[in-house]
Amino acid sequence: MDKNLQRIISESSFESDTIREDEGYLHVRVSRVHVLELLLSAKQRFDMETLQLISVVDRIEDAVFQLTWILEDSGGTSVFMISADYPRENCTVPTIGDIWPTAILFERELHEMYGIDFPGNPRQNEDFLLEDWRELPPMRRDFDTLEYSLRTYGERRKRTHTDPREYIADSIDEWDTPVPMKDFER
Amino acid sequence: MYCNKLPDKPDDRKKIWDKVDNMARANSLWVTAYGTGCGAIELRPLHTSRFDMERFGIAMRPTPRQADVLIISGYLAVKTLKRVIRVYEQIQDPKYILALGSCTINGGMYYDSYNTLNILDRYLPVDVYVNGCMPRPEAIIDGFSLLMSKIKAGKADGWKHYMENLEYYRENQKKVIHNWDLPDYNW
Amino acid sequence: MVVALAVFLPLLGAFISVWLSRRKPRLSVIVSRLFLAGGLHSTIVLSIKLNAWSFSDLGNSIILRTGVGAPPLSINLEATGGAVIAAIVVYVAAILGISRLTSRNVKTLPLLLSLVTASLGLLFATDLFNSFVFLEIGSIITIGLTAACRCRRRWEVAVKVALVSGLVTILYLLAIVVIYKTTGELRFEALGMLHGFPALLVSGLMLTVIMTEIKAFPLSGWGLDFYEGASPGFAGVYSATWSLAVLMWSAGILPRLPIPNLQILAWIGAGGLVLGQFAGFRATSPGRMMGYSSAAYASILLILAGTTTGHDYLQLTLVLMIFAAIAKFTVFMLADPENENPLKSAAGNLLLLPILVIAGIPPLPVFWAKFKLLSILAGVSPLMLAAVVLGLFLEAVYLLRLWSKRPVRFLKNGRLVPAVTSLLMAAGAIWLTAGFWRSLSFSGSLLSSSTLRILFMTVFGAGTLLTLPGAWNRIKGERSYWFWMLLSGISLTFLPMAGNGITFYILWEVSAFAAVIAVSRGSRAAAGTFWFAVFAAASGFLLLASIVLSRSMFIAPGIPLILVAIAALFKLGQMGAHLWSVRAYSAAPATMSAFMAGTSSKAAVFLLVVAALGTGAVAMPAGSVLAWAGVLTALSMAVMAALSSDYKKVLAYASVSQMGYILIGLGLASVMGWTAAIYHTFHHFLFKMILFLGAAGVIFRTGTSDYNRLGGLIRRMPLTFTFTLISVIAFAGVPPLAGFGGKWFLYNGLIETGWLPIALIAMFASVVAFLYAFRLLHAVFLGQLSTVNARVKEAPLALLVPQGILTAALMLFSFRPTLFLEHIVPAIESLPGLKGVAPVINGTIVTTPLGNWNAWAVGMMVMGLFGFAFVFYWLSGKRPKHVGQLDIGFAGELPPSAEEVHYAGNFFKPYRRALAFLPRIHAGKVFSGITEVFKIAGDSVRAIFTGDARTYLAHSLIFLVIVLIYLRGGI
Amino acid sequence: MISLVMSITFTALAALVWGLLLGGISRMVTARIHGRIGPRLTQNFIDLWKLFRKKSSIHHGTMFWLAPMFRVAGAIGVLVLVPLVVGNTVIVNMSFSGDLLLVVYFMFFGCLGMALGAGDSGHPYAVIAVSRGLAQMSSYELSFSAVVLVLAAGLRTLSIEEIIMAQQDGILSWNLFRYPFATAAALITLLPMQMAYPFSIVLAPQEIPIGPPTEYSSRFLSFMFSGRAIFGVAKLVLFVNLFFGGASSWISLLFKTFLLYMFPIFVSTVFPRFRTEQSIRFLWFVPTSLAAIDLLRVMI
Repeated sequence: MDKNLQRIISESSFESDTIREDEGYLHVRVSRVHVLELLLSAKQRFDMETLQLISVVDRIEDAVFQLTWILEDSGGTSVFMISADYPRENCTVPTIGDIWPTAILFERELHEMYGIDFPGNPRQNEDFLLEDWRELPPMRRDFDTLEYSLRTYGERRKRTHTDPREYIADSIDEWDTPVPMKDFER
Repeated sequence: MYCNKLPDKPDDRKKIWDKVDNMARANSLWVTAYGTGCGAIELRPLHTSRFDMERFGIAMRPTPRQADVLIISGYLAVKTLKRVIRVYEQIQDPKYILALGSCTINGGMYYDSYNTLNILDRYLPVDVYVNGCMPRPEAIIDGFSLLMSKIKAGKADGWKHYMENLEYYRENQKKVIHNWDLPDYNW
Repeated sequence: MVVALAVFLPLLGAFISVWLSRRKPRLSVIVSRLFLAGGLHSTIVLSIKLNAWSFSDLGNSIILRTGVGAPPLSINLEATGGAVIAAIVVYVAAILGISRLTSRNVKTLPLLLSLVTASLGLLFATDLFNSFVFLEIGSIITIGLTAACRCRRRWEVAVKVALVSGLVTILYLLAIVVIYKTTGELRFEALGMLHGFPALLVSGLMLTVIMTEIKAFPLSGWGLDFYEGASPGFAGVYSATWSLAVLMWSAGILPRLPIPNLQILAWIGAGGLVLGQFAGFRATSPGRMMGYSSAAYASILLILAGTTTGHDYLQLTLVLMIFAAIAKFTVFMLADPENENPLKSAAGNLLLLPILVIAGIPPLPVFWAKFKLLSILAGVSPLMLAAVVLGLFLEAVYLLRLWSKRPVRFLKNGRLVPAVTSLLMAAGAIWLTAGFWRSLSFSGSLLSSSTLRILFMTVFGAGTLLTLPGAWNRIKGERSYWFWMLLSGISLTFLPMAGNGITFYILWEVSAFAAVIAVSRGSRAAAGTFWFAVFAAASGFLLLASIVLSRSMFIAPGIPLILVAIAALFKLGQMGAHLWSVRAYSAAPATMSAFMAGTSSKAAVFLLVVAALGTGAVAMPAGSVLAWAGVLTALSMAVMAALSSDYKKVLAYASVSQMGYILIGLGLASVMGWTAAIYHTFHHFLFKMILFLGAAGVIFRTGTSDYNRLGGLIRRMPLTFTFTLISVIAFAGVPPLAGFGGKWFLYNGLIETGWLPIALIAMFASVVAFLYAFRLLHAVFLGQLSTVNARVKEAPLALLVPQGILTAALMLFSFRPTLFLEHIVPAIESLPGLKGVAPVINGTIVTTPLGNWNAWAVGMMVMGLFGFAFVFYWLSGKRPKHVGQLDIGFAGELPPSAEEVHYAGNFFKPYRRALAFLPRIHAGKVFSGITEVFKIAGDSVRAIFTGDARTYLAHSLIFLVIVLIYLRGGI
Repeated sequence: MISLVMSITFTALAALVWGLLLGGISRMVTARIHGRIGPRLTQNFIDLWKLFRKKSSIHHGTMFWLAPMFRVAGAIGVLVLVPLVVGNTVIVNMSFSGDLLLVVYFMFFGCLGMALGAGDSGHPYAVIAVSRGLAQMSSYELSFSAVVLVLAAGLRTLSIEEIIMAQQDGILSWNLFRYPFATAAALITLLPMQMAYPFSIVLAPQEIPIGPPTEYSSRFLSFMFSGRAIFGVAKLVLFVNLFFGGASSWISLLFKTFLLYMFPIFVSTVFPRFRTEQSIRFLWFVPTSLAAIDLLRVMI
């Protein structure tokens, strides 16, 4: 692995355990108090120009969200990933929108899909994909999508015949007016 | 700004023209394809010289105002449902819906997704289902021929049905679409 | 006795007020007013005794001898008629100016009074030494009054004046010595008795003295600084008292100078006029402008002295000088460098009258003098005429700039001055017009065919009447302009009745400048007014020059015809001159632009028709030039109209481009072409009036003329839309409406004559007309109604009714054009010098050698088919259902907002792209380039006025030397 | 009067049928060129009938209402202003009451109405299409006016009858051979007139959904269809009269129009679409310079 990435950790004043390192690749885990400092120094001193992604793993067993910031330098030669754990319950993470403007978008998505709060992100309350979602954020693992789907969108009546030919035959019989489903629901 | 009243109900009185009209309608189906999901890609081959759908008088129309058939293809998310409703209501009577692909019909492989509709005909009257994931162009043509024979038989009146139980459909639609910012009538 | 009173009452008053002003200042003012009034009274008595008011015999006089013995030992005065009238002006100016002058300190009062005495003395003086005395008194008082202030600038000016008048004194004394030595006389007649070297010397000296005193061009430097530096109040009084006196005195001296041929004076004057006005072109402060214009008048005095004699001379000098003095006095009383926008203040328009007087716009008094002068010059030498006309034009330009740009304040307690002086000028105007009345003629003999005369009068009169009601509902920021519009319209209406050039010219100029004033009262006027005024002045001077050049008939062939053609093109606002038309049309109040585009632009057509007929120019190759100019205008303006996105601008471009077709028709010089031209003139009047009145309604209701902020108004203003639609279809030339006829005749004529390229471009232009026609309809009336305009009401009746009338006429003539043609075609056939065959009218069918056109049948057919289609649709099924304006197939989305969905701006983008290979030629740039050239010339001339008194002395001396050398005929 | 009305009705109906048939033929031919089977011959009739019998329809305002009537009236008007068959005294319609200039300018009547309707529909795409269409029209009218001038100045007449009469002696007296360059220019301008392919920037379904009639539905659309069919026939007849010696009998009229109609089809099936400014420039320069050659020949 190249000097640059090496220096990032060696010159940082706090301990961090390396998860995986490789040629031009370094993934470290730090405690969440140091994340901002590390990101800043990576941007300013070690020219990690681009923020590729902020990814989240919902580690419900440890009751934490593991956030990972994936950085890349301007040459695209070395990738630097920082992971940190945050408690799941009303989880708040400092925004880095002022360091990498891209982050504003990523954080909006995370806010919508996981309910993570990024105080200071100007646009995090706008809709990202869902329009006016009222339930638990759908990507959290404690959200039961099947239950929600059945509750909200109902369940299509199961087929009565197993033999395709018959099924098609009597479905063809249902030419005349498509009866509203309320008659079928039981 | 928007239209604010229903179009008057279609009269069901039998006319001498009806046979001719149905023949004509069946033989010139103008399609506006609402390709929300993967399904749209299967429609393209229909133009090609291999499955030439123009020989049935089927033509693509880029604007709902001039179309007869609305093809809803691929899985239907809540977000897209809103647009589909507006497009459908902007089509002039008589109009038909052809639901293309399993996802469209019953959520298909996304049956347990948090934003895919499972039962399309709670929200819009479907005249013909073309099942499969994805159905081949032949299947689509088969669906069209089915629709044609329905029209000829004068039984493809989902639009009439939609108009009659509009309250029911609206209720269902508003149940899933929380921020209902459409005008009440999109005709 | 009366003379004595007239002259010396002020002096007496001066002594008394010296004594009073210490103790009772207010009383002293009153007393001195009383004395001035007494003087005024006695001068009036004098003038009546001399019956000077007829302006006919200004020669006779009353002599007053004072003291013992004969002059020069005693003062003795001779009150001639002219001098007395000038004296009255002096008194009036003094009485009016006294308050403004002595408001700061009363101590200047005696000085003022004695200045009056000095002026009268100079006016009445009969011999050189007396006049020397008065000159001395006058210049000393001038110095005193200039310096009567604690500020340094005034002191500097005073010093300059002192130095110059010192030099003048020396030269003048020298001259007197020489004269007295050789002749033993000092009466003015003594000048006549000189011969040989003394005559040479004296005339050189006197010429220098006089030109320095009257501030004629090369020696006018100190005058400029004086007018700029002195307080406006004093400068005004000075120009109306002292400098008037000096001018009249010099007018008395100049013809008596013992110079072999006096014409040299005229040449000096002419050269000085041109150069001096070039120099003035760049002037900025009102005072300096006035200085330049006074230099102009000095030069005119020289020209008069050089070219005219006897009675003409007295009359012209008197009229020019006194009215110029009054006007200048008024300007100084109004002008004041603290205020911002003259067009917003009433004073701005009060300023206009004196400026028009100075610039010599008919029928104001100075004009008559200038006209007479020019017609005399036309006899002397065309070159001098050209120089003088150019000089006068430049003067008019910077004076108009003074009006349209210079800050002007409406003084407290200053209402009296402009009122009185305006009365005086108006009185003079009436007086002189009455005097010249017999030279006017309203026989209408300029245009032989009475039908065409009636047609044009109908157009002008109807246009005026129909636009007038609209002038009463004005948008915010516009001030009442109906009077000026009416004035302009009336003078236009009488235009076809004019019987000779001068009448025509007067009506023309009156209508033009009334229009200028009306435009200047619009809300966005400042942009358009100045260029409009300049082009109006230019075309006016061109017309005037050509009229005086061709004395006998209205317009002579050759140079005058070319001048007139250029004048007419300026008036039409052809390509190049469209600068003013487009700016003025879009800046003027909406109804006013309707009047200008629809009605008063036809005056130029009338001028062209008359000129072409009068000179037989219709047979000349000039026609093809005209046609090319027309067709290029038609095309370029149409493209401009299609690409610009302001309602009124588009209409302006459109009307200019339509004028192009008329030019082509006239240029064809065939019966067919002229039929096309006249037909199009009339119908262009109809539909352009409708369009502009519609625009007036829209702008009046919505308050904007920007395409991007209009739209969907058909829902709010259905009637306006209907009228606009009809007139748009008409001028786009789509059958069955009237516009097609004009094009049909035009192409017939063009093909008949064989001008195919012109025909091709004209056809192309007429198709480009569709672009802006549709864009206009769409951007304003169709498309999405923006939420801002969701509540606007239909246009007011005052605009709708005229539109209705015009539309009815348009429809009538669309379906039955023969009603119109069967009168017009014979009239045109009867005109002399037109070649080609006339269209044959048979019932409703018009037949030309090439084709036929049955408007009635076509119209009926279209109506029938349309009605059939409509009825068929109506019967063939259910009514369609009306949906809201945002219910459009928008890919399932809701349209964001009406404004975003309305597509109006940058409409023909592909067209712009396709045109990209053309170079961008901008008329504005061209004209500003010309202005630059003028300015550079002006700067190079102005370089001699360094503002240093010594250079001015040097000027005088150098001039003296040159004159002497010239008179001696070489070294 | 009655006979006039009858003959106009007959002409209009015949033109409608013929126009729809030609449309069907063109669709079949296009399909065959693509290697497809293509629709039936009567497909356009079926479409027309379906549109005409649709149960509901909407409108956006007055001009939206009137536009289809403008279209139909304009189309029939052009048709009846043009003489159909030489020497036929029964069906002369209105051809006596106007000359070539009238016809050329009257062609704009329908287009203008169409454009107004599109504008009133308030759909931005419709208006974009109109702006394209007008720009293109103004540019092909340049060359078409040149052609008109060539004919008028060359034959010293503007009336269409006389233009036809001048071509009666022998095939070589056709303007096709007399003014070949002008004819070529006219044929090029026929393409944008018929909205054939390199110039089909107005109804460009891929960019602006179907152009001006975007908002038009059911019966309105059926009117526009019939109007377009009739207008197409009228243009063909006009071209036949101007360049191909007119028609001596109904058969030859049908035959000539049919052949002439094939030309845009063949061109449009093998060409992609111009961008608007490309099309404008092409129409400014290429056909105009072609026509200019004959114009010079006529002037000299």
